[in-house]
Amino acid sequence: MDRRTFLKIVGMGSVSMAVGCSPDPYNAPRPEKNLFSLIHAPEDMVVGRTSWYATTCRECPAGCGILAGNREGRLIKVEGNPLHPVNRGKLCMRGQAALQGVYNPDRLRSPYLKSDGGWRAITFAEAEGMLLEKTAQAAGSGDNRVRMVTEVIGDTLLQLCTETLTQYKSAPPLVFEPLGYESLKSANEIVFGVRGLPSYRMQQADLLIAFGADFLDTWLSPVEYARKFMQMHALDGGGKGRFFFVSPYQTLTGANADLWLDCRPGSEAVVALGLLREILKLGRPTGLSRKLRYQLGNTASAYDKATVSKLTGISVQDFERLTEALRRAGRPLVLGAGLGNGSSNSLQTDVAVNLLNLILDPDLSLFDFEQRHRVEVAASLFDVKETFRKFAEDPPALLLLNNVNPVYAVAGGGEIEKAISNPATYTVAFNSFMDETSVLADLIFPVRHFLETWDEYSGKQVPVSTLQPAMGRLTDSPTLGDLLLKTVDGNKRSAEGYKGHLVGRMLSRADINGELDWLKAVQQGGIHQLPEPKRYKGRAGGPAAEKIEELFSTLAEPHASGLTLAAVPTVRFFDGRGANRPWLCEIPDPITRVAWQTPVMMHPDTLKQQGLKHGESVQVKTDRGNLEAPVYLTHSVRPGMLVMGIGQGHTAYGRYAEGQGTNPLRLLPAETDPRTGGPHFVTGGVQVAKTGRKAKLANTDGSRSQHGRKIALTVGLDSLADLTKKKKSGLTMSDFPLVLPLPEGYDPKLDFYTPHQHEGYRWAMAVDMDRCIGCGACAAGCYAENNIGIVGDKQVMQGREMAWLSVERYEDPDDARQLVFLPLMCQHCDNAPCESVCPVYAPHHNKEGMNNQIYNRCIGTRFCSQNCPYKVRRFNWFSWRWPEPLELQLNPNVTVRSKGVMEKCSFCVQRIKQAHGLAKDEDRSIRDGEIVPACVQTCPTEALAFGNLMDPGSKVRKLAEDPRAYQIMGYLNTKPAVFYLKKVIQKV
Amino acid sequence: MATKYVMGLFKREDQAVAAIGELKASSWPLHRTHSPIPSHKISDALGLKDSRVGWFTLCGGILGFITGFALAIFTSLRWELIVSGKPVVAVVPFIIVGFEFTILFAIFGNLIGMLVLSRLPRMENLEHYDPRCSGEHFGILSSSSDEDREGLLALFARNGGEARVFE
Amino acid sequence: MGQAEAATSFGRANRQPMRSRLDGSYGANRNLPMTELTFAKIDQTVLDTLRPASGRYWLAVFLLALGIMLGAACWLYQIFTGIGVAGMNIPVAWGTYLINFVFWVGIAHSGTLISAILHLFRAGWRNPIARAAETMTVFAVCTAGLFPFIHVGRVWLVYFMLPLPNQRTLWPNFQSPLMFDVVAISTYLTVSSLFWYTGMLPDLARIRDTSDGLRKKIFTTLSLGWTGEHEQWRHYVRIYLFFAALATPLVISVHSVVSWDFALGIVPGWHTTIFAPYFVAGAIHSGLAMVLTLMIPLRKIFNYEKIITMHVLESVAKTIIFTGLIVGFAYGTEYFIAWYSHNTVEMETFRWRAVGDYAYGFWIMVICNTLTPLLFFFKKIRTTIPWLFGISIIVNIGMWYERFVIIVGSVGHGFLPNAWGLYRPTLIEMGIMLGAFSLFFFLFVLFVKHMPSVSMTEMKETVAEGEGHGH
Amino acid sequence: MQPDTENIAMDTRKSFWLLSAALVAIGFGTFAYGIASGHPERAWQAYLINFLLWSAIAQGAVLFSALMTTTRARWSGPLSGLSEAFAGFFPVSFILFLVLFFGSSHVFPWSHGQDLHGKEIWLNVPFVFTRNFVGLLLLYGFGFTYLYYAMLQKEISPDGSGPIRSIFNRLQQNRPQDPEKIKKRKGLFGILYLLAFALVLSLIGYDLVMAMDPHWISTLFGAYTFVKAIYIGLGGLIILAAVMHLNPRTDFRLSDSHFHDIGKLFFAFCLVWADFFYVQLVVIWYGNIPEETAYVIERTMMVPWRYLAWVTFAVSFVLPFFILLNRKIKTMPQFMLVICSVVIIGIWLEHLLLIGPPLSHATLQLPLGISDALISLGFLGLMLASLRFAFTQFPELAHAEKREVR
Repeated sequence: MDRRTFLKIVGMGSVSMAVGCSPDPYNAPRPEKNLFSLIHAPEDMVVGRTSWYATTCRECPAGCGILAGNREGRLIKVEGNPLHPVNRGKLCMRGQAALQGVYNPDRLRSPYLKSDGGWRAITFAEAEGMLLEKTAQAAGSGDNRVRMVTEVIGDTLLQLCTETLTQYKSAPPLVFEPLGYESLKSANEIVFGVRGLPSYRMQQADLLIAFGADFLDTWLSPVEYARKFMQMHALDGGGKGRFFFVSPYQTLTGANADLWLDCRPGSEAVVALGLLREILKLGRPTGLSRKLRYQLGNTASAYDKATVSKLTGISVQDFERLTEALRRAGRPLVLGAGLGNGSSNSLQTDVAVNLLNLILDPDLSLFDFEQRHRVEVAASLFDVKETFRKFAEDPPALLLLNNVNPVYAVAGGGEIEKAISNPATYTVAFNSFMDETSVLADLIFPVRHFLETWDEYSGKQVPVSTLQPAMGRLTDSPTLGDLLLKTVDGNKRSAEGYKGHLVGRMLSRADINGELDWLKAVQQGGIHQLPEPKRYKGRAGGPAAEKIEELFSTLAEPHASGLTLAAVPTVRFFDGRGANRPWLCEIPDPITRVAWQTPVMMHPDTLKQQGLKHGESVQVKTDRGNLEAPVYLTHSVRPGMLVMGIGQGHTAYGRYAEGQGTNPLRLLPAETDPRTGGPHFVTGGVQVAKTGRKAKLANTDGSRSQHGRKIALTVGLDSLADLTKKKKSGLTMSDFPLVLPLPEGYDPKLDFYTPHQHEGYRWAMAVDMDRCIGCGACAAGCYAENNIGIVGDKQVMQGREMAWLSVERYEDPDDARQLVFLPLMCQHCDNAPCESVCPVYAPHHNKEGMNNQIYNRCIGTRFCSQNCPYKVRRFNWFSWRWPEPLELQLNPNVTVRSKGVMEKCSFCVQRIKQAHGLAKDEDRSIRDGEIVPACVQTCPTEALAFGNLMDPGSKVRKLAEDPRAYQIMGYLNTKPAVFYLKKVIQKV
Repeated sequence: MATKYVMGLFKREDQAVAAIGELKASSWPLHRTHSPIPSHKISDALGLKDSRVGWFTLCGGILGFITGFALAIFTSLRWELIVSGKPVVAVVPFIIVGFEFTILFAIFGNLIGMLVLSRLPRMENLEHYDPRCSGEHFGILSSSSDEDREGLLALFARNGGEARVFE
Repeated sequence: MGQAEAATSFGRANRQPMRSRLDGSYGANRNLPMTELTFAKIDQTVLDTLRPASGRYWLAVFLLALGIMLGAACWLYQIFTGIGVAGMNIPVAWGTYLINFVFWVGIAHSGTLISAILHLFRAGWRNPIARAAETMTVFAVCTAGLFPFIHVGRVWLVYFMLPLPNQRTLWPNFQSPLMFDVVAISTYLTVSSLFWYTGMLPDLARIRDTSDGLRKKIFTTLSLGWTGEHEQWRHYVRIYLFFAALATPLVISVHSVVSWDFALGIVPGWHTTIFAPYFVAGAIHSGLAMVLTLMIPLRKIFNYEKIITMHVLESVAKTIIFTGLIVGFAYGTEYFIAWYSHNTVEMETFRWRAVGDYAYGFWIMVICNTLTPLLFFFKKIRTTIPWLFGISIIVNIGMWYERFVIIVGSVGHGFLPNAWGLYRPTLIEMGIMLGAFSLFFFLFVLFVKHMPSVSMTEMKETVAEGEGHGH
Repeated sequence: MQPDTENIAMDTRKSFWLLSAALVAIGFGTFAYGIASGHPERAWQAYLINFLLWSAIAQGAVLFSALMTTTRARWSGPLSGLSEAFAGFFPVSFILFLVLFFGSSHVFPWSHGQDLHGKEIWLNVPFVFTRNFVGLLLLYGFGFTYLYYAMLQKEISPDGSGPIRSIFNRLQQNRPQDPEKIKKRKGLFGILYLLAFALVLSLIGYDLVMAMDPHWISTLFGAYTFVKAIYIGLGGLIILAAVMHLNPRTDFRLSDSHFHDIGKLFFAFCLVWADFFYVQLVVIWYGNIPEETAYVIERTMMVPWRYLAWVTFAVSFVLPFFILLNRKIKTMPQFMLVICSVVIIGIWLEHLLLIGPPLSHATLQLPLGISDALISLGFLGLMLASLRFAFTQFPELAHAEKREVR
């Protein structure tokens, strides 16, 4: 949607919603039983039309801008805010799943008070009374009696917290984030003198080297970096940027690299030093002091090719390819360690990486020190643990926890548990869920979900990005802001409430001046003009040489032998907060295609050496503990490496999280890194033991090999030209030409059937597999838009997942380590085999070429699915359930299917119909790009395009005519309307 | 002067045939013959012509063929839905429908033909009928007035059959 | 007498082609021990079977009824919970329900084959078993007909498949193989039932004439006043001939149609032109086996040894060899062409069939259907009751697995490897399957005790023919 | 017999030989001319078609006898004898096959080094010839052995002249005494012939017809080929029977019912042939997969072949079907004579339809002319001669089969 239409839609939202949802839950009338009643509905609510409210995503600290769609008072869909500089209208699957935070059936409706072991529901009034009383008491009992631990929150709210605590003569709140980037921050401090997290102008780079930084999964701001990465890496004028990934395991990010160097765990620093050595040899001018230069030379000189290769297990050739690329690169950018491999050497890695960047480009033009990632405010894990340990010595009277779950997320957080459950401390958890931490608290005080509140949160320092209630409230819960205001100096400010406070502060900070500004800001989801980028003025001569020397002298030996376990945050669950969102559980992991479970990924060699089989259940042991998990064979990890995803294995946190998968953090050492204070996500000395049990994997894939079939195709960058040269003509799978699902696609020599006309439009989709990073956001968007049922792990094992669109993962025939992601949905064939076999016309061809599925007509013979070569049809084996209040999210424009009915991707026909209506009103034909299916809308890398194939100017038509375009199994003459563009493999 | 029905019952086909011959020559009427099995010898003796039931079958078949195709074509033309890009009126597959209907209606014609021509069901048949005729006896039904009954009985006896007089 | 007799008989026959010369003429029946059989003996043997039944009989009936109950219960549970209680999934969305459907339709075929095709081909040995075979057909079709209902996801809407006028003028899609099924199977059920009933008329009359009381009343109605009058026979023999002549192409078409449920799809392993004849042969194969399975006990219990002679069973056995070979030929051809085509998908499908997850099914199929019947080449074996019975059971099993291999073994391994999947039947499916078998045997057991399970008339004709050739 | 009839018989025999010799001369003259002239491929095309057609007739006709024996059907009567006479063509057909080798470059379009996608293993001239050679050898071997025992069973006199007959008589010296044994052997080789028939004709169908377009496949094609063979085999048999029945000079007479029965069987196979045709068509039509459709579309929907297709269908199915529905017709030899001839011509055209396109692709003109007719006459001559030869060797064949004792 272009900026203008967007503003039109959003324009009517915001303000009146502000009226609609009074900030004060008590003075305002109780929330309606129905989210809206026709008696007093917000005046901007037009029944049957979605009003979009701009706000900001809080599913992770990145802070993407979102538009929340509201239908009849119900929030039914969130999409990216096109104006927002961070995500430019795109969202990841976690952002899509924010809805299931609001509507989560396990969300607490009222405060719970722990009384003799059990929980007692109390009213908010009571709870608030108790809170005030407790704070008063605590404050009375001396200094620092009231302590607060909060997640990363917006500046305004953080200030307010501090203010409040100061008032109680207590230290400011401790900001806790499980993924705190301690090592990166320390490295930045050491090298750039900035203890912060600058953002990167990745899109301007021509070479990208990441030492594990998984910026497509979770690292800092995945949606933003996915976009920027694709800007530099997508095929553009016959060339594309190069990307090397140095890590013992792939992750989604590594899977998108041109070359993945699987170094030994902990040896990333060695590679980086090796590179340093090579670069220094070039003798380019660097901004470094002679001393440092000399000293670096010394340190690095030890790491010649051979040594690097010996220490890291990377072949000399691969290392040379890396150095060669770096030497030739014009605007290289090197990224440090990822979250997952925060190993004992991660600081050295990050420092070496920073030095590399500094040497390669002394004025760091690809760094942005203005736009720093907000997550930098988080305290280091060491501080967190330290704080809690101190609590053991003198327990505070009152401990406030704002939406944090350290008990789950901190490896070996025994002291935390102790502190929280310490009777001497009265713990209040501001949390909407009974998670591992809040169950230990004395009072659970649900605060409002971010989609229901006024606030301000900026993923980066500037610009401001605002939050507004996108719907009426489901519960009576107040916002944290309002609560705090109540406790701060009486009711002076609480009268106008947190919203007032917020506006006031923004005015005082001159973010806005005047009501109009404010409205504009709220309407657009913030103030998005970026300030002029400043040049980096580092301290002359770079960091202090001694520090560097000392640092590298203590480089730990990489884990050479034995098994090493890495626990990595995943694109689905992040640090674990995603685990209670059914969509995130149901959508399988991009690499393993396993849903609902936490398999332990191992290399075939490891399996052989350990005598294990894929899919059997093993015990993974470390000195910290052990757990049982299914083995998953993959080439995406290096031999000797065990990789598990963080996020599952909750003992509390609701029906979808509890008992699903396992939590590898339990196996990690409790100690934090002495230098950075960061956690260790990698640990050596791991044993695996057979259990003899066969674990049934809940995987959605059959075979990951293509068995010599032409399905997920790749083309070498160098052989791109040949594609245009040789036109295919033949009858077999290998040489069948591409045929358009249009009359001209019919060849009287091959088709028994005469071509049929379409009425003005022939909808089609193009999938650029070179742009697809496999993040699965499209799938999540599809689940949200089309009311797709959640079947649970048992049914997934049975092969009954319902995903209309699933990003299939294939291994490249030439190299099993090279994965190819293939978003697969209904191909809307012109000769769809599914149609004619149905005895009741349930699937048939409509006038615009789409393959309709008429649910009311379907009697469930399932012949269509049998005959579908792409197996993209899904059957309702049961009537799937949406536990209260999840059903409120259901899209009223899409039928909810009941048992015994076949369903499949409809190209979001409801959106097409809407566009038809609009075009009819304005008496015009539908414009190209006007219809945006949910998957296309949210794709961070714009791999998907949708449009009218009959319009020669349309994007999709142009893509269909791209020499890379092909149709899956085209030789069956189904004439699919989904075109795939071959992934471009470049040898680096 | 009471005429009574007389049935001659024979254990052997050829006896019956002979008796029929005599009876035809004689003045006594030959009402009908019953037999447990179809016997061409007897039909020869009776000089029956070919059954015309085949025409019913044929008509049924033709009607069925038309019906089958008509149904398929009519129904597909109601909405003209395109499936798998196939023509809306797809002759090749419709042949199957046409065929099945042909058989079905032909059979109906066949059955109706028989019922009509041999006037079934009809319970009056069971008057002047001897149950043994469905067993092992060939029955020949004739009738006679009281005085010349002896002759008729004799005729049956002569051909090795027993006679039954229906009172 | 030889030539002359024959000549005249031909001459006669042509003026009046009657059943009598259509079956068993030219002494095709000479292996039957005519000499021992008389009309009276035949009647007596058959009518004896209608005597009041023993307690053991009713116990059997009761047990079978229980089986049906179980099946019905499972089905109800499935209807209310969802088809998911069965083991099917994507990609294998068709499971035991359709396997059983095809299996029972197959069984249904030999009935008509025996009474119609062999009737045309004048194989005299068909007469003693024709009735039982036709009965088997009718009941098998009924059983088969149930499975589509059990199979569909929304059985309560199954009437959508009937061409019922409605105000939205929504009609079924006559291009769909499943609609071919609807038409073909219903036609087949109608025709075979009528064929069966018409064939029974004279026998019903016989029972009417030999019974009294209620039974007489019932059979009087059933026999429509049949008296064996020549006006009746005259038309009867004609229509019976037409029945046979029409039923034969029907049988072939019906199982061809069933085969097209698969062959018209493009699924590798389904989309092959040989399917129609291959399925017809397979159907007859399984049907004949089932005939043996049924006849052997029947013969024992009802002392039909004189009527259903060893020669009859032997002839069935020989035919089984023949059909077995055809089926084997089809298996071979499929593999050869799959290889010859050098189409990677086809090749993989058939490779997987033989060595993949369902290899056991494949080998059961090959061994039971093609290799085991070859034992019938030995006279010793095909004339020993236990062997006959055993092998007939084995073939039944083999044919069930053939359908398993075709249905599950093909879609499980389709075009896109990412969608490959496996399927295992659940207890519910087993229960329903048990119910179906119970239903079939329930009906059959009821029939044989209350209706003539051997056609007295046709037997008499056979005897008469034997005498006609006077020896 | 009177002497004058004897003479008449003499002359007729002579004239008959002359006739067939003439036919053969014409036929192969034309063929030779065709080879020599500009278009050898046309000559070879006609040759291949006729080889397939006439061999099929012979094989199919003999099958009738074997079938009757195996099914123990007693109604065949004297027909079995006639059908066995067709074995006389076996050696001829075998030689004709060997000759085919010289035209391999013309009759195998795939042998011109086009990409066969790995099918070269199966489709290469030496292998194709060897396996079909062996196949025919087996088929005819079984055929003759079967006939040998059939003859023995007929208990014909050990005298009689003629090369083959004398061989037979010599063999007859050490015949097994027990008639049961003979019957058994006859039965066994009957079955073997049936099996060989199914397999070998499928093989020929795949190799000499289907492989003409090496990229096209149809699993049923083999079965289709041998069903076709039975169809025209019966046709040939009926023609022979009719001719001899109508020919006053033979003492061979057949009852109406025999004509009726064989007529019905012919009718049945007419249906089966049509069924097998439709069965392939519907599957390919419904699938609409180019690998399969291209072949069918070229022949049924493209100029010029589509006309030929319709003619073929009309002549070899529609016509006989509607005519043979009538019972009376079947009992009239003269009618059956015509119908069967028409059908055989129809199948000749059908062969052309299958083989023609790849041999003369991108033509708008049907590759059909007088030369084809003449060449076919040559084969007809061969067939007549071989039949005649068979009867001179074994006059018993022309008599109603002797009924075995019960």
